[in-house]
This record gives sequence, structure tokens and C-alpha cells, in this order.
Amino acid sequence: MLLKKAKAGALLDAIAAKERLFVPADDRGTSRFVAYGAGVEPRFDLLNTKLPPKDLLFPATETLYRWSRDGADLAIDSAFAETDPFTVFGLRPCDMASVDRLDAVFLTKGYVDEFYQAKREAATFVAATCAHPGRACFCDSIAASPHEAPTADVLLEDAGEEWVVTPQTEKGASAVEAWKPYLEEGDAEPIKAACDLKVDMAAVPEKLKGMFDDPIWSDIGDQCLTCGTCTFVCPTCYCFNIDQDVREDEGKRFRCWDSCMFTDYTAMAGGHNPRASKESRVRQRFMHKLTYFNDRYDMNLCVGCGRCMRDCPAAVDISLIIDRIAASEPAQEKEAMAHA
Amino acid sequence: MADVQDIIRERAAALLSSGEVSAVIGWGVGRFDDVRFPLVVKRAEDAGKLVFDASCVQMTAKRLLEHTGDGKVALVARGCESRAVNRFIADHQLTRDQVYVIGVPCPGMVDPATGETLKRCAECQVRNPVVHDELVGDPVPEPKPYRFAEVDRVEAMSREERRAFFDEMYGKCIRCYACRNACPCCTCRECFVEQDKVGWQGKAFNVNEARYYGMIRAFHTGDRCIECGECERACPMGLPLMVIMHQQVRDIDKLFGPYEGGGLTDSGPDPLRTYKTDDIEEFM
Amino acid sequence: MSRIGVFVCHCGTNIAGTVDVEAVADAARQMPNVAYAGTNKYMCSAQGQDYIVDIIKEHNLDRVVIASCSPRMHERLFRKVLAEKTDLNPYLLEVANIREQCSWVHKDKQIGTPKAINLVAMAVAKADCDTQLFTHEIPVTKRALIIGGGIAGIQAALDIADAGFPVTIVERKTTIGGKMPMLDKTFPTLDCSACISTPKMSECEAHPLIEIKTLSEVEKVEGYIGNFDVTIREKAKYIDYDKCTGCGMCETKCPQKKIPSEFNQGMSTRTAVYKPFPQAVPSKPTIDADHCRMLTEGKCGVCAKVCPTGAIDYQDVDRVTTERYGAIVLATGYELIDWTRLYGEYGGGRYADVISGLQFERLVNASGPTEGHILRPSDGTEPKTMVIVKCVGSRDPHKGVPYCSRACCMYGAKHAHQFMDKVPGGKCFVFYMDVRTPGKNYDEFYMNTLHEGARYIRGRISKITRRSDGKLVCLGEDTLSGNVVEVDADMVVLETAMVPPEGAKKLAQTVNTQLGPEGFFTEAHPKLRPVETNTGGLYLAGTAQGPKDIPDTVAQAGAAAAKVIGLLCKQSIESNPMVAHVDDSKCSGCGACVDICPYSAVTLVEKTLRENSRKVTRTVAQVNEGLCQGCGACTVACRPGASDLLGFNDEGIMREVEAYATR
Amino acid sequence: MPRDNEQTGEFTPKILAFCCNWCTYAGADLAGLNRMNYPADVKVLRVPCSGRVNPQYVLKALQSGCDGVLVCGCHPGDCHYSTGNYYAKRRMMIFKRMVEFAGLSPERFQIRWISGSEAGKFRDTVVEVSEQIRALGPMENDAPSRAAIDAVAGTVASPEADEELFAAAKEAI
Repeated sequence: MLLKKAKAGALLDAIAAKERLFVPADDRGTSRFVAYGAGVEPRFDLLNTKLPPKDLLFPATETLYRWSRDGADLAIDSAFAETDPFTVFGLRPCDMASVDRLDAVFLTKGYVDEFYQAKREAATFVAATCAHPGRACFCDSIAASPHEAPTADVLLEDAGEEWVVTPQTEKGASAVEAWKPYLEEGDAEPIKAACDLKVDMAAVPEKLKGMFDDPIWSDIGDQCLTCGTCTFVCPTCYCFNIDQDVREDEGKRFRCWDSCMFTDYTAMAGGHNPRASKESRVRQRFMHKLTYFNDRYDMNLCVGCGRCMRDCPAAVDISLIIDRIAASEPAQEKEAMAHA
Repeated sequence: MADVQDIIRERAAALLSSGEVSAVIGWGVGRFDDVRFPLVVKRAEDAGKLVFDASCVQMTAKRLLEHTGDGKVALVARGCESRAVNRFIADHQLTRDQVYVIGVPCPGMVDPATGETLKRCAECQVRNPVVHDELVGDPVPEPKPYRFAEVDRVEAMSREERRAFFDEMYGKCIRCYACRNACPCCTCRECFVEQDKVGWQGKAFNVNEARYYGMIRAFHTGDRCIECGECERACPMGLPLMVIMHQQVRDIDKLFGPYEGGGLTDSGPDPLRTYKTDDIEEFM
Repeated sequence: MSRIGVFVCHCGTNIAGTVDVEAVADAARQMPNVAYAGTNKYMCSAQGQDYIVDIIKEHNLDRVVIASCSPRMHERLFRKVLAEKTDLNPYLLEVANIREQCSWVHKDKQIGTPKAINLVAMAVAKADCDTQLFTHEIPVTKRALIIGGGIAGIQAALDIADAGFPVTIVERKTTIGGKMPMLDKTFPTLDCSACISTPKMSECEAHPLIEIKTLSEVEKVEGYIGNFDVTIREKAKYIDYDKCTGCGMCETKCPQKKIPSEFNQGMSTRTAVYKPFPQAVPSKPTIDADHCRMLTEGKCGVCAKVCPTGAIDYQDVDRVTTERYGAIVLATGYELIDWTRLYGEYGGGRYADVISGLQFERLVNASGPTEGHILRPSDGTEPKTMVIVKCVGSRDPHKGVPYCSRACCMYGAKHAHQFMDKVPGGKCFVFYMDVRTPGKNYDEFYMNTLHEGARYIRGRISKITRRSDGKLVCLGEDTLSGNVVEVDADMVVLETAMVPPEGAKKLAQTVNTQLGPEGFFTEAHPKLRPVETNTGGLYLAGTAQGPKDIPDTVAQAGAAAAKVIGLLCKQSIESNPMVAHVDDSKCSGCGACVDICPYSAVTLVEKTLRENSRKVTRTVAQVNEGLCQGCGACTVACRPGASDLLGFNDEGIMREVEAYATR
Repeated sequence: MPRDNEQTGEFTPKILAFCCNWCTYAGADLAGLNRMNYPADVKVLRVPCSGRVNPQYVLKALQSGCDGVLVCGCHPGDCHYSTGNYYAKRRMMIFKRMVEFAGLSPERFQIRWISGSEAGKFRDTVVEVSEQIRALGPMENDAPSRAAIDAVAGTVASPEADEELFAAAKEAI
């Protein structure tokens, strides 16, 4: 099955007619996944959007429950709601890989987050492969591949003028079934691109375990502003805070994105802060991305999308950090040398 | 600028090996050759990693505060960094003898994305260091370009349009606090947004909370702003943050002036920390 | 989770008339943290107070909101009730003003009731954030310091000392007394000035509780009300007062005799070792280091030879001492404006016979250079025609000062009277702008002068020239008739303006208080606190606060003394607990609060603090609770909110805002 | 509290007045003493000094439901703490210009000096401000029109983004 890029518009209109559809597009000077509709120009040429698609499943601010008080009686009602089906069309393999990470966090290990689950089940993900990975892209050496997205419901393989359309799940199959009128029979040779930028992750998760006190962290600390940019543009960062909005006789509890880069992230009642220093915070971020997460979910929390490298005000470059870790001698050897 | 870079490297190596300073703050090259980042060099043999050219977009002075304490620290300072040094001293965050300023007259930096002069440089009023222990390279002319064009544009709008302008700006803000962390005026140990005081800064992400953060931060820094534009440069969402800073600076100049901005000297008091009994009266 | 009790007052019908108090109580019961709400006819009455006390105990309330009249009316009373009759800290109280700002300004309950509910909700929200506050006992050092030894300082010193408190007078001249002993007679009673002032001077000297430090100045003042640490520099006198008997031998033998006498306004001379006038106190001489040949050139030493007790000590040095005082009175007096600098048209000092009022006082004074004969300084002849010019410098914003010096009209009249009294047939012209005689028997005195023949001409003298025959031609305008007047005078007396003494500005900074635009010390309130300053424990007496005549000066000195005695009577005073407080952990030591504090109550100090289980030494702001008056201006300048105002804390105010806004 | 009067259905604004304890608050008390009558739209929040009024309170009030804010203190020169209102004056002059620059209707944030004896001035100020705010209507009316939003919209404005912006704007200052 082929989808001519030129004809994609008609298909999008059809999908949008039946459910909410999100496509990569420019948005007032930035770019993100926006609801398709009048005036929206999809940007399938964008490598990846400035803001990741994670807010479609895990909104920046999400109300958990509301309460209202009438004198002595307190009424509490959950803000949970089933979500209508929606389609995310044209996300990149790295972003698809990020959804796998979020799934692991919110749906596995015996804990299921109903708010996330409702959206996840309502979502149909249509991934589009990358014909020309960007200079900051390194997904294929850390988490994914520019030309495949195994967990996507539908895969669109870039073949130049058209996409080769392959359903990969039941949801995908029924979706493609419905797309038929807009698809064409025939074959095309998908472009199997590879990233120029490579990292060697092989030994990194293990090595990191011995690098808690490595000077690398203070070096990164010197460079880093510890702002939250990387965590907010990261498609996999899922840390959140729970806070409340209290009014006179009503209020709501909500969760909202938080960042391990912020000092108040670990601030404790009584004023103690276990991660008061910059280096301890950056260490936590990379340890989490490159080893702690692996221990629990057996995958890297970095998908190599390159967003953090692109937007960091201080040009902190995770690929360079991985290189440096890969190049460092394992802790035991260091100790051995120390003893020698 | 190549020779300037060489001198910076030499001086850095000399200062470090002589033990006069414990670190030198400048710029290094990233993985891609158009990428620069704030580099803190602590060993003489690393001095060669320092670079200085038209791509050094970051205003690095904020790093000073993290390294003073373990001896004197050298800072490669252009006009903007040098004003930041004055700012720190005036705010009692630094004493002059804790920093060794390697002054570098600045021709203005180039935005790698567009290839044009970086906006904060295009609005720069002080290209030559206002304070330095030594000067590398010859002083450059001070064109003092008009920096209020954006303010004029917004002021010319109707109230509703101005409101819409700021709604859009704060609507796009992701509250990463990069502007705050890059700002030489933001030297609080704990920012007001991190207070758990009722009603100070809500954690939710919406235009209201972003506006509360944005405007209060702007007010907290308005009468001390050195107009380096680093907040705007650092903003990952490319928000025109300087418009509200320039607007305040201009108002302060009009109302309590003459006032050319903060950090030109290392002593206060700043405009909102003082008063004149004959200040303009408009609240009768 | 606090337990707040809300007490709504009917105030008879004052509140209940336009506010449904029961409805307010009902609404209050629904408010967060409110454990009880009730009403009472008169909450401030004994019965109402008991009601509050009983309910607090019965419902073990930990906060109290009283909805009644203005807190400016009864907040103190209700705090007292909590303090004396309950275990509750008196600052866990909020007053909602539903009378002055609600029931009295609204006509019907439809409007008054909901507003009252809003006001109560705000008070409840704030009360929830109230914290216990404790007043500190500030010990009071039972000693007073008087800066300035003129009649104001002397009067204050005597009053305070007579009440049994030790007093130190610091006087920068060689004798106390100030200007009063220089005057001849005082209006309106014409009793001899020296005769009534010098006894008070010697009374001071004799008083067991009064210490006099002449040739002394205050260099530094630290601390606050009840505890001022004052550093005083007592300049070298080169005479050992313990040995000196004041016999005066040195003075008679001193070869340096040509020094113009300050006391006689330069119209006579004195010696280098001298007493400014016979009744000076201390009644012992000092050596004028600038003119003594021994001290300037190292030769002479006559006084040392003739001194029978060997009291002369050329090696004498300044003595700097620091002592603690409970209260300070500023009685620094005034100086006369230097008219010679300002009024070229009056000769600018070139004509010997154009003299100041004070010089005239010396001329008519029996102990003065002419033994009381009015003689022209130029040729020693008796002037037949005298012109008195009033408001020289006063009420002249362009050349002099904008204000009226208050005493000139009266001593001008006195001078006219004295002249006509001492020079039979003498003619006296008084040029004036207005004649201001507010005071007991003042106008009578002025009228009397008119009857004696003084010619009052309304108008300023525009020019004085000296004719070859020595006559002073005074050209002026009679603004009543509109005619130009020209008077040929033998002598002209200028009644010059009172101005703050040199050094007042520096002293203001030293004692940390404000000066008004004219340079006189500013009182705490022009009507209700005329002798206090904005700095606790610092009081004003006499012309230091503004131009005055002697009666007003003495009266004010007594008033200041009364305030000081009131303070010193106390064993200790209660500090105001509603002061700024700095949270060290949040303070970055930027010093914004230091710049802003009007009381210099905030300083930057090095502190060793525990942070993240590590000891660190940082510079942080510290508030001196004795000096802080609780305005809170610093708290707004503090960006992270490290500085907060107890009693009006950020959280409380924010909660009040939200309680209203979100309701 | 109902925003609209049940009987008349007319809009009753919420106006918060920060008043310094020594001058304006006393002036307000005096207005009561003289039984002056003024609208109940304004509620007074007592602070020791206008120098205590943090602009954060003002912004918070306007963001969380107030339709207008009034800051009152002693006349310059009469401050009980001698200098507090001079600082307040400078702060408020700058902050007022800033919020107006950011699109707030000027009437919604005002500053006045009212002494303890100026009961009449207090009454008149309350009447004046209340009338101005009633004319403006609730804070929601400050939100920009679609036309204004389009006029300044960055690049392509997605309708959805606009909806968000519009919704947000409605509840924002």
C-alpha cells in the first residue's frame, strides 16, 4: 500500500472528520503536535517537533480530582474521564520509542495509571520514518532506528514521493482498512537511512554504576544552567509534581511536569535538600537516563531525538557525555590503579 | 579574532599555572563547529580548549558565582560579562578581588541559526568591558544602537493587542526558568517561585502562572537589569523577554533618570532602592 | 489546621442596624478553620470580654477574629484581654472592621451584610497565618545624654537630674550657657538675661547628678532606645581641672591679648588662656591651642610659670570615652545667619556701624565691651539715630531662608526700647515686613515701644551706603504710603535669621535621625509628638527643632525632660514584636533591605549556618529589633521573601487577598 | 459571593484596597465616623505602610478574581515611617506602567495618597474607582478580541492553539 504525500491532505481530512487528529505543525514560532483542522499546515518535513508529543498522553498539567466544601460536608469527585479515540499522524521513530518508555512507566510493574491508560488506549500512532536524519539524531545507536518503529500502529516508510504504508497492529490494520480510498496499490523502495551521529552505549549503563563520584559531573555542572529546558523538550522525561489549587470553598489536585534540574525538586520539609548542588542534579539526570532506568525497565531512557542538544541554552550535549562515559575506565580499574 | 583567542589562551595558561586564579571562565567548542558553550578551565594544560570568535553567544558571567570561594577566578569578559561583574559586586554576591577580569572588546556575535548578528548584540549599548584587570585586543567603537524598537512596536498597539501579545508570549512559556538561571540579576539563593508560601507561584502550567512568574521576575530585575539580553537568548521558546525589561529601563530613565541601565558601576543604590522627595507625583 | 473563633459585635445598633450580625456569624461558621462563631451586644464591654474568654476556653480556640469597630479603636484592648485572661498569645488576634468601614457607611443590610462577611472571611484567612509574637524586655540604662549646653540643654538636664537620673551635658564650646548669657535683657519682662541664666549654669555645675563635658563632641552613637552606646571626644584643654582653682592668674598674665572675643562678638579681645566670661561654667579657663604661642611656636610658657597649682599641661590630649545612655536629648541650638556673606547691599560687613542684633546685645550689656553704653564701633560716639532692620535673612527665600525666625520681632522691639531708653532724644526707625507678637504680654510690649516713639516703617531697606561724614544712608520704601524713605542713621542693627548650627547634618547622621529641608531636626509628629523624633529614645529641645524664643525653648526642654524621665522611670521597655524578620536560609545578603531601612535597623553580618548538613559561613541581613519600627518596606525589596514582617506576614496578606478574590 | 446582584442583575465589582494603617485606613475610619456613604464594592486590606504592599499581592489579586486594585498610603512626606511611601511610589509607578504595558486596563490598578483627615477624599476615590470598574465590567472583559489575537499571532496560528489562548486569556488578567 502506498500513500502519495501529495494526497495526504485528503486522508487527513477524512481521519479528522471522524476523530481528533494530531499532526506535526508550526505553532506561533514553535512546533509541536497540534490538532489538525482549518489553517493547519502539517510539517512532515520537520525532523522532530520542538515540543515532543508526550503531552498527548501525559499533559503538562492534569487534574486528578476536585473537591468542594459546603460547611462541614466535603465533596470529592475524580477528574478521570474516558478519552475519545484520536490519531497521532507522522511522529518519528524516536518519538514512537519515547511512547514505549512512557508505557513502561505508566502501565507496567504492577502499577497502572488510569489517566495515562485512557489516553494511550484511545490513541492510534502513525509513525513516519526519517529519510534524512538530522545532525543531532542518534536514535539508531541508542534506542530505535530512523527507518523502523515496531510499536507504531501504522508505519509510514518514506520512499520519496510517497510512503509505504504498513499496519503493525490490529488497531493499525483497521485504521488502514478505513484509509483504503486514499491509498494506492503498488511497491516503492523505502529509504533505509541511518544516523551520522553514533554513540557507543554498550558499556555505559554498567560503567556509570562506578562513576557516582566521577569528575565528569562537576564538569557538566560547570556548563549546565540547570534550567528545565532539556527535561521539558525531552520526549521521555516523565517526572511530575502533585500540587493543588485551593480556593475559598473549592479546589483541585493536579499533577504537572516537574524537572530534576530544579532545586525545589528534591527540597524537603525542614529545608534539607539532598541535591542542592548542580552536579548532583545533572548526575541524577544522566544516571536516570542511562542506567537507573535500564535497571528497572531494561531500556535506555534516552531515544536519541537530539532535542535537548538542540535547545539547551548552554549547549550541553548528551552524545558527548555518553562518549566520555564510554571512554572512561571502569571504576574497578580505577580503584585498582588507586591501590597500585 | 584569532589573535585575541591566542592571547586569551596564553593568559589563561599563565594565570592558572602561576596559581593566581583557580579557574578561567570562557567558551569551548561543542561537537558541531558552530556550537559554543561556557567552559570553565581549571588546569593550565586545558587552556588550549578556550575559544573566542563570533559564535560565542552565551553570556557566561553567572558561572562566576559557582566558582568563587576556592580562590580568585578569571572571567573572559565582554561588555555584557563585565556589567554582570559590576552587578554581582553591587548585589554583594562577589567582591572585586575575587575575580580577575580578562576584558575583551566585543565586535558583536553572530546567531548560528540565522547567520545574522545576535539580537542581544544588535541591541548592545556597551561592547567594551566597563571593568577589567587587563584588556585583550583594541577597544571597539560603541555604536549604541537604538534598543527600544520592540518596545515602541508594542506600545503602539491597542491595549487589547498588547494583552494578546503577552498572552501569546506567556502562553508559549514552558517555565523552564532558563531566563532566570542565565540572568546575572537573579542571584537569590531561593527564587520566589520556589517558595512554598501560599499564593506565591503555582506549579501548574498555564498562561496565568507563566504571567505571574514572567512579570514578577521582570519586576524583581527591572531596576538592576544590565540589558545583556541573555534571558532572551537562552529562552528555548524564543520569547521576546527583553521587551518588558527595556520598557522598564526606559520608564526608569524617564521617571527617575538619567538612567542608562544596571551594572555600569559596581555600587548602588538601584532606582527602586532609593527615592527623591521631589520625585514626580502622579497619585494625588 | 487552626481552631478559629469568630466573635461578631452588634455594637448596639451601630453595627446590627445595617449588618445582619447573626447572618455574618452563620456564614463564618462555614469558613475554613472556624471552630466557633457567635455574636454579642457589646464585645468590648466587661461582659463581652468574659464571653470571649469563656468561649476560647470552652472550645479551646487557638485563633480569634473579632468583627467589630476599627482595630485602631479596640485591637489593643482585645489583645490585653487575651494576654491577661487566656493562655492565648495576644497576637493570634485579628479584627474585622465592620463598623467604621461597613455598617456606618452603608445604608441597608442587603449591602452591609455580604460586605461584612467578606471582611470576616479576610480576617479569618489572615488569622490562620498569624503566629505567636513575643515582646522582648529591653533594659533601660538610667542615664540621659544632653547634646548642647544652651538654655534648652541646661533646663532639660536640671529637670532630669532633679528627678534623680544622672545626666551628661556635651557642649562643644568652652562653657555651657549658649547664647542666653550674651543677651542683655529678655522680652517682654526686661529682666536681665545673664541674671536668670547664669544661676542655672552654676546649678548644673553644682548638681551631683550632672556631668558637664565642654569642648566635647559626640563622635558615634550605636544601639537603640534605652541602650545608646555613645562615643564622646573631649578635646584637650591643656589645664588639669583637678588642680586648677580658677584663680585667673594665668589669664591676667597671658601675653597673647589680641584675640577677638567670641563672647563679645568680636567687639573686644581676649587672651589665649581664657574664660569666655566671668560666670562661665566650668568656671575654669582653657588654652586656645590655635593662639597659644607655647602650643603653636613652643615658646612662652608664662601661664605655667605663674600657675600656683601647676595645673597647666601643654602635653594634654583629647579624651575619647564610650558610655551607655538610655535617652538622648538634642539641644544643639541655632546660629545667626552670616548676613555679611549674603547682603552686599547692607555693606556686607564693610561698615563697622552696621551690626547684628547679637552685637547690639553686647553693646547695651553692662558687662559688654562698652559697659552698657551704646557707642558706635567705628568712632565710639553715641549714635543719635538708629535704624533697626528686621527679617534680615528670614522670610527671604532668595537670599536667606524661607521661614520666620519668630523671635526677631520681639527683640527688635526690645532693641528699639533699649536704645530710646539709653539715648535720650535718640531717634529709632524700625523697618519691618510684619510685626508678629504672639505670646503672653508680647503685643503690649510692642505697643509700649511704639508709644515711646519708635518709628515703624513697613518695608525692607534696599540699600545702605556710608557717607563721608560717617552717616549711614538707609534707602527703603514705605510700602504703606508707597513713598521712598531715606534715613541718615548713625548706627544700623540687623535682626538676622536663626539657622541650624554648623554640623547639624553630621550629627543627624551620627544619631540616625532626619533633618527637615531647613536643616532643623524633624519631630516625630508636628502636633502630637513635637519633642520626640522618629528614632526611639531620641528627643528634641529648643531651637534644634526650629526657631523659638526663650520661653518656648525652656518649655520644650521641660517637655523633652518629661519624656526622658518617663522612659528612665521604667525598669525596661517592651519591644514592638511586629518587626521584620530575616530567614537566614533564604537570604543571599544582597543588601536591598539595608539600603531601604529608614532606621538603619538592618545590617549585613557574617553568620555560620548549617545548610544541607554542612556548616557554611555566609553574609546575611540581620534586623535590630530595637530599631525596627515594622514598616515592612524592606520585605518588598526582598525578592525571595527572606525578609518578612511579623504580624503582617506575606502568607497572611496573600491569604487575605485570595480569601476575598476567590470568594 | 455572587458576582451579579440578584435583584438588579447588575455587575458588582470586586475591588481590593490596600490601605496604610496610619493615614488612609484612619481616613476610611473617619469616613465611617462621619457616616459618609459609598459603594460596598471596595474592601479594605490593612497594611502598616504602603511600603509593605508587594506588587505580587496586586498581580495575585487581579489574577485570582478581583476586578480592580487600589493602593493607598500617606501623602509623600507624611509617612509614619518617614520614607515608606516614597519607595511605594517608585515601585508602583514602575509596576503600574508594566502591567499596563502588558495590556491591563489602567483603571484596574490605581494608587492614591489619602491622609487620615481626608475622609471625603477616601469616599470620593472609592466612588470614582468603583464607577470606573463598573464601566469596564469584570476582569474577563480585559481579554483580547479574536481580532487582536490574530493581529499579533506569531506565525501560523493553529485554531486549537488559539482556542487555548482564548480560553486561558478569559481567566487571565
